[in-house]
Amino acid sequence: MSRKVGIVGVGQSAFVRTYPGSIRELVFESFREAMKDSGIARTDIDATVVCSAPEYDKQRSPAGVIAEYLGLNPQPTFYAETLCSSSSTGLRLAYSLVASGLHDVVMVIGFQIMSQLTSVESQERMGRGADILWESPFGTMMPAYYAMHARAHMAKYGTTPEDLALIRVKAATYGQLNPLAVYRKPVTLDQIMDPSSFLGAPVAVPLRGGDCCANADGSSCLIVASEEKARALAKKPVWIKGIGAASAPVNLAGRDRLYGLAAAEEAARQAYKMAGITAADIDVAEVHDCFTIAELMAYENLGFAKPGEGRELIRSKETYKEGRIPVNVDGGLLSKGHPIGATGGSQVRTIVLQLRGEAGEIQVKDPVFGLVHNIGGVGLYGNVTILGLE
Amino acid sequence: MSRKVGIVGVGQSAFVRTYPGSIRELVFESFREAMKDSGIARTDIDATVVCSAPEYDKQRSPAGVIAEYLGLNPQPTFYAETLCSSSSTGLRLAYSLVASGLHDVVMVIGFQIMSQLTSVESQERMGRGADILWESPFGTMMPAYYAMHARAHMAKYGTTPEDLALIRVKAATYGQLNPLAVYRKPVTLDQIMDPSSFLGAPVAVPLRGGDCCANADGSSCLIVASEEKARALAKKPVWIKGIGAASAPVNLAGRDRLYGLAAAEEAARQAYKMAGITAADIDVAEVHDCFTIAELMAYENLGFAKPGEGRELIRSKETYKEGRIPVNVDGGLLSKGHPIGATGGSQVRTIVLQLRGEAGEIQVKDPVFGLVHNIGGVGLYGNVTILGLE
Amino acid sequence: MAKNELDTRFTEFGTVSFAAVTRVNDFIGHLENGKLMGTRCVKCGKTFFPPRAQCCECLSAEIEWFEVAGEGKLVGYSTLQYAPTGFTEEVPYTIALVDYGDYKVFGRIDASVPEADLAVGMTLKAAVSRTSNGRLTYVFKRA
Amino acid sequence: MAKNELDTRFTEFGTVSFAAVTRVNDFIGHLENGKLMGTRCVKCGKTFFPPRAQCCECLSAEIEWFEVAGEGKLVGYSTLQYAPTGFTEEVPYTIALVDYGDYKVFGRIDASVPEADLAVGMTLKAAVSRTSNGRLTYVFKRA
Ligand SMILES: [Zn+2]
Ligand SMILES: [Zn+2]
Repeated sequence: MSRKVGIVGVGQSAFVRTYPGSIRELVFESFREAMKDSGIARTDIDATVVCSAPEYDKQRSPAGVIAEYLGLNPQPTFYAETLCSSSSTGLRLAYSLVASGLHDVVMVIGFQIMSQLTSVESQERMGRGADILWESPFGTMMPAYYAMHARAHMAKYGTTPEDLALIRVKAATYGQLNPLAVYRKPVTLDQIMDPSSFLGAPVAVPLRGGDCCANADGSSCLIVASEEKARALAKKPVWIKGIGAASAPVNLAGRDRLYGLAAAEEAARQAYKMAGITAADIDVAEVHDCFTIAELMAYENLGFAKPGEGRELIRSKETYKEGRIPVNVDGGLLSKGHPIGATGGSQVRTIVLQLRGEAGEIQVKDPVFGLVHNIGGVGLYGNVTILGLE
Repeated sequence: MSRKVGIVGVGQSAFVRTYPGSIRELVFESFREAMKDSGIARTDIDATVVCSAPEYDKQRSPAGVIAEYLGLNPQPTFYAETLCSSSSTGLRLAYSLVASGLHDVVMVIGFQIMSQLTSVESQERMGRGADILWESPFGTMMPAYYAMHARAHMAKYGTTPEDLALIRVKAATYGQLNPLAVYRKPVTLDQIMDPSSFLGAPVAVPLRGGDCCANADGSSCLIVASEEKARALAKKPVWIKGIGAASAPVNLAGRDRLYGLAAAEEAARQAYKMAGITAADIDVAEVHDCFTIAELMAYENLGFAKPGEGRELIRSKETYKEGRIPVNVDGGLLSKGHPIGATGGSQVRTIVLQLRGEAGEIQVKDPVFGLVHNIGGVGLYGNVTILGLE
Repeated sequence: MAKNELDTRFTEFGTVSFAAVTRVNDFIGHLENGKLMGTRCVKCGKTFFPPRAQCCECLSAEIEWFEVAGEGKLVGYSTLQYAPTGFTEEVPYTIALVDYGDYKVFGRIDASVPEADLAVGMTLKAAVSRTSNGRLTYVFKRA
Repeated sequence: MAKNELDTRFTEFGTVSFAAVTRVNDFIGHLENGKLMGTRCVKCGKTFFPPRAQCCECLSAEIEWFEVAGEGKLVGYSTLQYAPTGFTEEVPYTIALVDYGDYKVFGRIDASVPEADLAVGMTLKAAVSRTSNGRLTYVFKRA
């Protein structure tokens, strides 16, 4: 029906606690890598999508200052946002801008600098990320929302805190290998199960420190192109085979269940349908593990495990690199850190490198299809993207 | 090449100084009108694009709460922003989402509530809309930037303050007829030329009160659809014939001229090319008259007048309803007010009503092509959309 | 309506207020009268909690209030050991979702219910209450 | 780098500061030494004002500083009768764009130049200065 769209360049900055520069300078780091990766000229870029979670730094309308800094005028640029899945939304828009014929090459920039706000300013903004009328006045936080999901999952399926801890142990196994990750230390099950340790201390019961990813500063950059351009530009283009998106009510009062994310499930359904494949065809995946429970729910929402059997997958190590369906073998958000707007782009970059066979120490064997699962808010915005070779 | 895309429903709230409700409730007002206008069912809407200028109200990530309120889950929703042209950007994205085949029906919501911030909060945010590193520290404001353009235009072409005042007089002529406008009083040339009057008092020399539009609260809603759906749904679909977008450096230091907006000119070039027509084919236009000088520059950037001859167009009243090229005969931003994110959608609504022959008192005779010119920032984001019958 | 005539009762809701104005400000009046209320569309009968001023189902803006009464079932909950700015003095507290059948209600568990007594599926009832800083809210108590 | 080690000199720039950290913080050091400076890419020679730490032309991050010297031409200007929060005590003041050929500079006209003396096309020169509240800035003066 519409034009085939490929990814021809990927880049990511180091994810760090505190980037010593402005957003435009941080974005440049991943821009440079993506430009060098693609080998294209700046003037080949027809449009730029700039993605972040809003209000974590002080520059309003960042698309303008970033396009200027990267020398991307007079090409159009705009800002797109779905909280933590902003750059997956950006990729979907880039896909549509190319598939529609409006553009041939579109760049997707994701970024976040949270370190320049004071902790109080940052918390105040997080409060206003929920529904400011009906949720924020209760003193809600992301860990607590996900903890409610963990509680519901445990009640329905018998999932245990140990199961969740095993996901963090896996993340740390690979995070140690990722030079761009913010957290590169090993983590043991004992550490997370010990309430007196930093990793075991309760944050929002039943989630502990080790169940939560850390804030970070970082940027990511993707370059997508029409089939014709992709074949001309890229040694080994990676194709967007399926790209699904869905939403759920912000307020949990509008949800029909807490033991899974309906928006993720719906986005996956769309992506599989568009790609013409099933979960069994996925060779490597990046899922949105902002909290350990989020990865566990992803296993089930994406069809890697049947409902309630996600814990079997991690217990049997089937989501390790050598397993049936390797998940987050770059360390995931739990190890890389979560520079909100940059996260989706970083996930896509990992899958692109895997499909090209350029993933180094974490390379899985001959993958053909890879999947990215990127969630905004608490299952508010669900995005699933399937990439493939041919 | 790609699928034809039509507009099948339009809605706008009244533009008011202070809306006595939340953003979701304000958005509902235009949503209801667009739904009734289109006659479609809520479940026909495949995706929603939510547009505003950032940080003028306290709800972060508004797409989520608005989609929930309108009952638009589980369909995808996201936020798009280019300051004052956000809803034109939203329309362009809706076009691409439909033309690419990802969706059949997409809704574009634009809104702004500025009245719930204190004046100090609002000014602080306006300051941060410019480049916070290299412009904001000098104490810049929108009227002053546009005044710099007015000064440059006057120096290059001999344009006078009277010429600018004539544009406000025209706006007020039609604003009186618009029940949704915030400013509905007549304005005379004498008032603007009298420095002791409110309308004549200098704001940023050479611009006076009468040269500036007012803030407002308001919302707009557009429903776009694929050709198949549009023909099935709409009595008289209006088609998106051309849709151009461009950017310019934020900092004026990066611009090659101040007597016109390069991004508007480039966006117009793209839109005319895509539509296969020229400026002479346009029968009615809505241009971004946030300041009188902006409308004058638009005449020239859009090709309605040769460079430097914009003032002839207004002096000869050729942009009045009976003239050669009627511009802003709904009162424009100068009379309607400028609820930033809602403005582009309101402009598109006016042109759609004109093309359908439903514009009432301001109906121009048998228009075939209409144009919308919507600018974000000070010529930072340029958007030109051409609509037509068949 | 001039700015100073705005009905800003909503600022009285919750430990910290983030929003001043909605078209369902009467929610606050009902809380003051000891009632937790949602809205129902007069035209199509759809119920809304949190309350809404307009109905997305049938596009009507004519709503009536109903009381959140009877018992609901606990769907999920979590006790916070850290809290956002403005809430830190209340830690620990427990947020929860309770299912009333036709609608669900998100809020806090009353401090009178120990965390150890909570279990998914148990019955609870909502009651109007005051926050630790004396402002209007509602909580879930033992049914 | 820990948060408290951040180079936040940029907060010293302008009447009101909106941003603390950039990779061209040395701009402030140069202002302190009385010099208004931009950057030039060592690899490809492109000049940047405002200064940049990285070159979008050739992707290099190796830059050197150059002084904004000589005369420029006034491209456009406006005198503000109203001002944003934090600047109201300085009203009226005039913002302007000045063209140096290879680059342009945006800033303020020095208060010593009356508005009536200004005209598009006239020559001006930039000079380091202090704001009315004693902070670092630069202004355009008669050439
Ligand atoms: Zn109803
Ligand atoms: Zn260079």
